[in-house]
Amino acid sequence: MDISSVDTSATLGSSALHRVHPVAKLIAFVLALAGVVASSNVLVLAAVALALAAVVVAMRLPLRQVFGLAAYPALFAALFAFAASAGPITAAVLMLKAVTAALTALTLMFTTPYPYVFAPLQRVLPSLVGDALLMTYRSFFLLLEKLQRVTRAARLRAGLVGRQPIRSARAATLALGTTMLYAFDMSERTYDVMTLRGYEQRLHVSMPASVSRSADVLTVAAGGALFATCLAWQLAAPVLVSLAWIPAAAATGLLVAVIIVRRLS
Amino acid sequence: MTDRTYPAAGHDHAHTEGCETVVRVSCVRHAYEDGTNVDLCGLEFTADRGSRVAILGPNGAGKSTMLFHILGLLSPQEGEVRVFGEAPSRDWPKIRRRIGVVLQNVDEQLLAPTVFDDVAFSPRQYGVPEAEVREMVARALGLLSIEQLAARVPHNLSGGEKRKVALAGALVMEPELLVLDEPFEGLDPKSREGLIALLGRLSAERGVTMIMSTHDIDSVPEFADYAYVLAPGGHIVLKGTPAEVFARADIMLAGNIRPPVLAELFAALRASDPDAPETALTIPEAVAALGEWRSS
Amino acid sequence: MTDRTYPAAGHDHAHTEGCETVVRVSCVRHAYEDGTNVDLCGLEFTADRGSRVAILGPNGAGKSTMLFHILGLLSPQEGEVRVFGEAPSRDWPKIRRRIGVVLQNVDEQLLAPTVFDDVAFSPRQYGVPEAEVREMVARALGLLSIEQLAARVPHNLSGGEKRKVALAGALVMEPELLVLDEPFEGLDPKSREGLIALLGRLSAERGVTMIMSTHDIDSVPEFADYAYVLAPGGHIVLKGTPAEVFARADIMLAGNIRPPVLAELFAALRASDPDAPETALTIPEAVAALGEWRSS
Amino acid sequence: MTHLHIPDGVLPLWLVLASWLVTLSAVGLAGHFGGRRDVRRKVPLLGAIAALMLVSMSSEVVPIAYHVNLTVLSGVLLGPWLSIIAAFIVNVVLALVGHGGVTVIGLNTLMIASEMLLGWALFKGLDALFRHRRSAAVAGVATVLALAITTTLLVGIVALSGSAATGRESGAFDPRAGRFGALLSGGVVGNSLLNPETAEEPLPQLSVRRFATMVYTLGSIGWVLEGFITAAIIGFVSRVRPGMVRGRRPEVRLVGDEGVSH
Repeated sequence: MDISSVDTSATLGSSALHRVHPVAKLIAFVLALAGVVASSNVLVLAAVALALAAVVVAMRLPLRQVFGLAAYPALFAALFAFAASAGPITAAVLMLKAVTAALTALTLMFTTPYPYVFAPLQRVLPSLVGDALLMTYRSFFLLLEKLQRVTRAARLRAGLVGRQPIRSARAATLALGTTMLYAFDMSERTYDVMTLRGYEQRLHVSMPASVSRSADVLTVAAGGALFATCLAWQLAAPVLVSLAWIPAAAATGLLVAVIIVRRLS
Repeated sequence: MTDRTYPAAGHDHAHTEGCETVVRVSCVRHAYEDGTNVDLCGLEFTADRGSRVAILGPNGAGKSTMLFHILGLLSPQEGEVRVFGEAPSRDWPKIRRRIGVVLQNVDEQLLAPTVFDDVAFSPRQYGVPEAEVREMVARALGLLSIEQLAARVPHNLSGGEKRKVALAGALVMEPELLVLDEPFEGLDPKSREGLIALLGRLSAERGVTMIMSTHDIDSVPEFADYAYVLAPGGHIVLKGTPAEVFARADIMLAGNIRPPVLAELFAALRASDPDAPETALTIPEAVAALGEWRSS
Repeated sequence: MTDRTYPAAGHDHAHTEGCETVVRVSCVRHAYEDGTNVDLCGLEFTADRGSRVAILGPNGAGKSTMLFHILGLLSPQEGEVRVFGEAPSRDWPKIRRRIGVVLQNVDEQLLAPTVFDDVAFSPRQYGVPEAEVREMVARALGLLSIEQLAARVPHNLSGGEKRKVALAGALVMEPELLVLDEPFEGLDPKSREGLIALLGRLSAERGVTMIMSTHDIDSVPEFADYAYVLAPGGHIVLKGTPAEVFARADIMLAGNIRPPVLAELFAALRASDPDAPETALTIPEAVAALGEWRSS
Repeated sequence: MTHLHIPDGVLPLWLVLASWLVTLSAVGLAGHFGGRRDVRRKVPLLGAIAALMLVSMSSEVVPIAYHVNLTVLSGVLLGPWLSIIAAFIVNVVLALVGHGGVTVIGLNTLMIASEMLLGWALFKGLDALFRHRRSAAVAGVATVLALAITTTLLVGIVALSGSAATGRESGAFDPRAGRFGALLSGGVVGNSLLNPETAEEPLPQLSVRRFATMVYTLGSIGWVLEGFITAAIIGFVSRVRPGMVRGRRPEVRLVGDEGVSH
């Protein structure tokens, strides 16, 4: 799990999707996710996954990281499928659902700095929970860096000895313990700073202004289209099942086109 | 230096009243649980309105303990601390709007998820209307010339940028007192010069009082009007203008504190030749003093 | 300086072979993810056996990048790094026993719950028998005169004490190469002098090679035989003995690097009086040179 | 692996909804009771410990692709109310990077929170029983027990959801019958590729035994590893900062660069 690469892409990237207003992306994300959860047609799910893959490629997001993270839940879905002795198609549906749902979340997270994703959530949560959510993300990077530095020092002091898993684990545990002490001290220092800077109510995140209204509308519409497709095949399955190849083929075509355009440009 | 304390209420940003004492630390003792004792005693510590005061001393001498007492994060077991006439450990909320702070670990002081929101943190907590907040933030970012960072996330800024953001967050309320712990740490030479100039302007034009701890002793004459020297254990061994303080290289060395190179040089010269000139603290002054000494 | 590289295997602590090159960094370029480029180019960097080499430069000039390449923590995208004839980023396990390291933030390098265990960390990781470990630790603690700290918890020590413990941990394996990032940071003058003396002894008596990065330019002549100066961006602009390097105050200023105060003083003196003496880099030398100049 | 990152679309709707309901009420209560006083201290503490859990999850401790979760350790440090909040926060962040589904944040939160709460209770009880003399060993035992119990809880939930656990569409519209599927019975499976008449798969039945065998074998390795690591860290911390594991305010705090404490 690599939260930093997600964050680097979100905060330093500059694709067209990066410039869409966060709220528009959030709405599109919820719509697409609802569609994925509702759908049970393997070809429709594949269509959604391919369409999202086309977006990822078109926006030049880091492919290895996005697809690596998206593939991870397939492991757990496979576990469930195995336990249920599901047939190949049911197993495929289970895994595709898990992967496609993850892909919707990742497309959002790779293009939107976290404060804007968490802010709407923070506003409806109790202040302790919402502020701690934002604080967690801030702290994550400080602690990750600390752990990396401590581990690096351990490595230089022969902490991670090749072919000595027990000694390496011992060193890694000490590094984790040191990081934990730091986390504790850091929270105390943060408390001091909050006192000094007058923390009394909740944290506040100001949303950026919209760059292009039409891009925002287009994004929501795309999310809506994915949702509508999933829903249509669910509600009118007897009629549409035999036509499920259409969205799948369309999405494949889109992905191929995007790849060609990217290669050429 | 008068004994008048600053009236607690109704400050009006009029900075012309001469030398009010904004901060006073009188012989505070602090015993830490592990047995370490810090005795901020010896000479009294005071900071007058509009002055830039440096607290010098080696690591472990009690510089941070002193700052923490001034900020009310520690409360004195003995002795007295007064900031704007109040006891900060008890009445911090009364005076906090008038004080901007940047501590050492700047990373951990950026509380909000974006630079803009972080600089806006204090005014929003104090209930300043949003339109005004935006103006204040723009002004603070402008002072440090970091407007272009507004939308950035703090964790991928460089160390120097983080320090500037923290400073903007401290300046946003236009404080009358700035407390800075090692303010020049991690800045490249150019940013360092810029910051020294900015602090000089704030003190000269707006009468902002500054208390800065530092171990960068050589550059104290560039950025401080007044200096206190702590010896290990917290004892205040010297106070005065940088020139006065550094003329006593002997006391500093005795207290295991390294004096600036020029101060050490002149002290050594005087030891070898009683006619050697008084300590000069900048290169041009030193050249002039040595030239005169040669031709005398 | 010969081009001979040190044989990779079978070192025998015989340090009499003259000037073998222990470390060589040839025009390494490093592009960081955020777009920063560090070009350790210009002049080649080498460190000979038994020499104490200082890497100087302002914050952000690439001192740490250089050290990280030497320690194999970064691998060169272009150019070549050789330590004991090996590429450290690839063959670190082959050479790590011969290298002791103390990085800047000592807090992050103290891993164990007591000072004793911390110093014993490396030998234990290498599987050295416990009886021998005890002897090695006692020796290392003795070198730094911190035997009395053995049972303490490292996290509760002062900054200076922590640095000494980290050094003991780096010296415990009796390394042939010591890499120290800002080794004097946080030390009071007395400890600083002690450390400089210890490092001098290690280099003179045991032929330990040392690479030290520092921004404490004034004291370089006291602890280094050789110095490299990096300008921002990593360009190596000067190399030579401290006297050679600091005679070029002009190049340093052009590279946004502050020369030592004494170098600047003597340059200014010479500018005002052509008879002024050559740059002296330590206080006693300076006193002597100035005395002579006066009586001439 | 000590807990499963349950993905989206695997569990029946009723289970998903019910767990959201329980989780949101628990988080609401925790936000209320946990934030009654001293919020200023709790926000950074929660942030630090939740972040520490995420950091530990994102780094390999033993070079065998196993990551720790530090749930029990965090439970001990945070106490019950803050544990619930930390579990929720951790799962929100995890879900957004694809580790565990977004719709099942509720259920995943309940799993992690119960691990933290159980770990906290077991550690506190056993540690008092042994008069704080065996803190490290106690932490190890508490960890293994807590993880074993919560794994059983997971198996129980899966058993409870029965065949519906794989008939994902429970409660969804069944186009062939023209009605909505029953919430508590087997759902609709419309996985047929092209033709609904020919390519029908039989309704899959989840084998609780098979599921249990898998999670217990895979899981028990994880419990023991996590137990050892938790024990080691608690041992380390109780030597360096005894107050931290006893739930007192840390009496030692670094002030700036001075290495002194108060």
